[in-house]
Amino acid sequence: MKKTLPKYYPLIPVFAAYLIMFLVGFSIPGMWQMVALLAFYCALGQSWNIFMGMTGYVDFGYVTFIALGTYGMSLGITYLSQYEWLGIGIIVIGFILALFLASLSALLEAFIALRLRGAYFAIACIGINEGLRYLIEGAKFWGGSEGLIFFGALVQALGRETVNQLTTFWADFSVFIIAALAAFLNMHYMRSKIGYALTAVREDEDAAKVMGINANKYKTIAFLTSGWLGAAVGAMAWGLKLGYVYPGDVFVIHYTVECIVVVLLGGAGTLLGPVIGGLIYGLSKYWLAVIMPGFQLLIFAPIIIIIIVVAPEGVVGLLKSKLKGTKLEMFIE
Amino acid sequence: MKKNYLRVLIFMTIFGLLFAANAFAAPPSKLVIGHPACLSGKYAKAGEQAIGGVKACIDWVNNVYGGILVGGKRVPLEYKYYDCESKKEGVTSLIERLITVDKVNVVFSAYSSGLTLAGAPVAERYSMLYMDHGGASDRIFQQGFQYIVQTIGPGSKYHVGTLSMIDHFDPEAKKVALAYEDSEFARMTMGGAEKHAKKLGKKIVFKRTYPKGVTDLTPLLSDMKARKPDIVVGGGHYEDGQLFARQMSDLDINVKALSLVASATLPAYYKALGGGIAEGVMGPSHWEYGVTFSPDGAMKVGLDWIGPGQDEFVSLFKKALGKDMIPDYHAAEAGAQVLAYVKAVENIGSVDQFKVRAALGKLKFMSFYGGWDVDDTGMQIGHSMVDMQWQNGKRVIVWPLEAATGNLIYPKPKF
Amino acid sequence: MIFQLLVGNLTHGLLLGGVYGVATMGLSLIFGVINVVNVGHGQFIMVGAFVALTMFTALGLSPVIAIPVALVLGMALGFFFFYTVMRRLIKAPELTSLLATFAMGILLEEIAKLIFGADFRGYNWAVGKITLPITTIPMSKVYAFVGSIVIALFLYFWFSKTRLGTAMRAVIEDNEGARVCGVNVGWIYALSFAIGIGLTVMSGVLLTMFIPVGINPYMGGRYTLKAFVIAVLGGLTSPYGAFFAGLIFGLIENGAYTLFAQIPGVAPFPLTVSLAFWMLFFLLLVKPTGLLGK
Amino acid sequence: MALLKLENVTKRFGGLVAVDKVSLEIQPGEFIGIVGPNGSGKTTLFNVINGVYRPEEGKVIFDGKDITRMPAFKRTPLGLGRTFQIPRPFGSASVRENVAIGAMFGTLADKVTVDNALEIADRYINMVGLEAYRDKAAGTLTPVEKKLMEIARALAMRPKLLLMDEAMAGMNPKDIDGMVKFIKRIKEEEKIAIVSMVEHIMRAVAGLAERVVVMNQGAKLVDAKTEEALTDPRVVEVYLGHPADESKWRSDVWKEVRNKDE
Repeated sequence: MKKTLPKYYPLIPVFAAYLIMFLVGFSIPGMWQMVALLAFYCALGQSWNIFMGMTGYVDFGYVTFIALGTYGMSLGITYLSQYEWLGIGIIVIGFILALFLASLSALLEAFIALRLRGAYFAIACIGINEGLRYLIEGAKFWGGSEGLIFFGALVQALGRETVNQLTTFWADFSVFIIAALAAFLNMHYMRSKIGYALTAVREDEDAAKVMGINANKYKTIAFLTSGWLGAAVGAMAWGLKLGYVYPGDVFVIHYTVECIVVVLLGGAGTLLGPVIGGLIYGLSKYWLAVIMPGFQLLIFAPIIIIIIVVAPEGVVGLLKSKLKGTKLEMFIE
Repeated sequence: MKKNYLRVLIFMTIFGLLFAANAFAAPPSKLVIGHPACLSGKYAKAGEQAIGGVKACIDWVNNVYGGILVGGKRVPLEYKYYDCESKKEGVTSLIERLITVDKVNVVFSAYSSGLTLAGAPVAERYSMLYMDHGGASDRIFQQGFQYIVQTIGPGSKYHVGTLSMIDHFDPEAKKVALAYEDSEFARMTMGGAEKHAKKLGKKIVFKRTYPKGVTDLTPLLSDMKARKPDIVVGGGHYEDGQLFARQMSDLDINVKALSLVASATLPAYYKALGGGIAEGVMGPSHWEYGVTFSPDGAMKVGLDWIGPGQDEFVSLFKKALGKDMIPDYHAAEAGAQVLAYVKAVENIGSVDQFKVRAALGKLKFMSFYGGWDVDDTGMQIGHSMVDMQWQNGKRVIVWPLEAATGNLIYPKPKF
Repeated sequence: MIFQLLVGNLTHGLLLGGVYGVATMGLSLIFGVINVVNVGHGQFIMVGAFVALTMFTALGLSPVIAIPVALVLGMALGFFFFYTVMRRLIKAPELTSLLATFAMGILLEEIAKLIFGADFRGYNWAVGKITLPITTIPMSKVYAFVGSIVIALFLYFWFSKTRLGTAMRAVIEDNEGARVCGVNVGWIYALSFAIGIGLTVMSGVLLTMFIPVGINPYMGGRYTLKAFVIAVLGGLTSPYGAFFAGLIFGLIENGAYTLFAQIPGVAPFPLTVSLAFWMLFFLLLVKPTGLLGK
Repeated sequence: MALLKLENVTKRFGGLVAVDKVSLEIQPGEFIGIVGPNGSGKTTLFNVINGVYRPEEGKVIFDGKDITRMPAFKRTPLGLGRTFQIPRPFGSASVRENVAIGAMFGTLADKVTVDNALEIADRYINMVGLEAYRDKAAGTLTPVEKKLMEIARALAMRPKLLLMDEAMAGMNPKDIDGMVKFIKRIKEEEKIAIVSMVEHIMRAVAGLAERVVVMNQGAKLVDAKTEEALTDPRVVEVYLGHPADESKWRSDVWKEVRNKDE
């Protein structure tokens, strides 16, 4: 009775969800920014989850990557917009810069992760995040606490029409792409040696080493991937889309908590989890803001606590156990 | 080429539907103000005030004024607001909803320069009039936004009047200390204050910023004490302003004048610090309860007048929030912004975004909030600030002299 | 002049450090015993601040009386949260406990906002000042410091001389071992969580004695981050370590500002904050047992 | 040429000398039993061989290569497999995935794809007779099943030398017999060298090992053919007390096993 699950089937519902979101936003007027918000949460959840789901590390300072991504894009545009011949190239360079900054920080975090575990790791990452924020403000580089405001520069370099479309369509669209890419990479990793290696490391690192697994290498791969994706989201959803950056507005731990909420709502360590979690979180946040402005947090906080206590495995976890043994099982991961 | 085609397609779908809705609609039966307000999160306090101010002025327009005259008939104003949680993601999605789903005629920005900037690209994209009553940074208006108009005065003006006033009463007070919060707004204020102080021939003996969310200013203030300033100007937000005066008192730093932006002008300030510390502290304000702008005053300077009188505004504000709360300048700015919109629409008899924006550009008027006038970029230049001082638990306006409700107590009483 | 400034600031730093120490002991105790980082730590401090404020403004009682009241209220809150939430999360991955404590913090904030509104409040407990040649110190700060020392000493004796205290220390040192030796670990968990929260709420009162203004529902977050740094300095699992680390942190915070202020072209205040976090980071890497650890 | 060669290996923990100048040679395909009482340095020796610890002195040479300073994960692909005294399965992963992990990162690491590895895993799962538990999470197995799974995982690495740490601790006599047969079969089929470490169950060693190394207090006491070693008076003295009284030390073993299981 050989039963090999077709490898990438679990991606189907994920991509389907993104496609539906995209189509809804694209065709129904007034929905675009809302689905962009949903995509933002899904993408963050998905990217964070690669990190957490595969290694078991809780990176409480994940927002550092998003912030550095934002800075990469902002620096690129601010300092290169004067070279007219670069055209749209400044965004490409900004994006590369975002990935570069994220790589530096990911390598630093990977370096800590190789030494610290659990709460110690979480706190160390918070330390990096806050340390970096106040260093930018204190040492006054990258615009210091004055931040960078570059919408004007962008308009000058690329023209008003292009910028309008970039900020309100393409920036959001790329978040969709990043979210889908994150899902694909997550799936790909899970199904490749990286996934097996990290499962082993997560369960018993010393035994894994004896099994021939270079734990540090695989952890670093997961960190880098997760960091890059976070930076990409930051570059697009915060940098390009909003046209400004203040250190105090981007190095905010609260966003990491949102990642965690998204992932936990959907199901930690699963592929579909962040999508479901992102949809639930984003939609309820949006509608609560519309229906009962001012009371979101009061409603949210007890709900989060109840979910943690009652269903720590999240929606997808519940779904998985419900569908166990049915034909649909192979689509849920 | 293919890319262009896609772009056109996107435009067609989104704008086509919108445009169709606007073009074939009958003259509007109501005008809607949309607002991604800050009801929770870090700007909740200012957000509540703004909502009260907007509601109060809409109440006045609908029930006292009789509606806006547009297309030959008077139509009511409506107010649609959501909670952005003081966060940038909330702002963008809610503004789009306001524009496309609720079909609002104008969007008011969220509080703070950052959130105002966050919403600007979406408003621009939909060619939607975007009125800023909470983002005081001058830099917002250097980005080439076409649909943004400011009601709040630019940050750089806040302490200019204060310094002029002290110079007027005591030209010998030369040593100025600047200590501001490290926020966009406060830095603007600091820049303006520094420039003006130099112009007045003052000597800057101390100039420092402190981060948002600071819990202890002792080291900074000790340093400041050592420079023996005559005048201290600074502040930034609410709690740091309280902390500032409290710890100056703890360290026995007695100066001739102390003026703090934002926090010092609020009733909560005196309540929190008590008379021993708050007495004599000053604060610049866009508007204070007690400022006497009146239709007569407006006529004297040749400006149109619109809107409720001061006491009327305060009672409408209390009614709107259902609380016995005195409005502060956040409420007044937001309220005055409603009046500016009404005035501009009536001046041209149209609700077309572009035309209204142009009309706002030309508009000059006066309300309970004071003068209103913007430059080409949309930046507010017509509004001047007042300076208030705590005297026996009351806020007394001490500058400009023509608006003053009492005399300046100078030098400030010792802590 | 710089020397004088430095000494003056260090004096203030030392006094504040004592309060910081007590404000962190609860965090360390909870982490030590049930291995949960209380991300909602600062919000419990906020509760304490409101206790002091309400007692002073509504009942006219001095904050000194608010200290035991806050302890009792805090312990009640601790027991409540332990038996409703934390009990189920002790063996769970830290992901869930981090989020649960965070959610508790938000809940407290929003409830405080419902009750007290979002205004920034304060009270004025005027008990005089002492003027030294180097600086001026209000007596309320001195009382807060003395209060901190008393609490720290009390805890020290409680941990070393009483049965329950010893049991709690045993659980911190070696959970399994304590269980084998007949310690009722479940009860120790509950009690430590409650005492941890009680201490934290109580420290909120001490903090308002030090800084009696700016009290509002959202004031807690900034203290959480400070407490993290201090707890790490103290070795994260040790309440005494946390107390001494608090003293050290207070000194560093105030001293570093004065030194950074001598460098032209930088903003000393954010650099001081930054320094604290980099210190945390390197200490975790180099010596996770804390400055005073083995 | 010897497959594994230890030259004067010494490992200290503070003042304690856990392994004291041990030299040892193992030929390809050989089966060696290492016996010694608790604390005699056997597990430390294993940990030195596969890289969990670095020795303070001496050299570890595997397959002609000096691996003394090589990290553990690099040794495995050279052909060093290992099972643990207390099984260490990757609990949340299925039995099949556990064994596949062995195949993926063992000697075939560079050649094997994930799919190949899963196939290899199936083969060894069948060999140890765990087919029925293939998709079960490894953490839910019984201790004996875990042991079997570990052996399958170690075999899937296709090692040249397999280090078995107390493969039979915690088993009842029937299981031990089964295991002995099974290990014999492995040795013949896979043609690998096996070093099996045991504390008590001499009979099992006696039936399997060609050579026995007896350790005491970190040092090598005896290294000889099984027959000779077991009757060596030094061994009797330090280790067994009375060589004939097998039933007594068997019952001691059981006491220990029960304590562990509880």
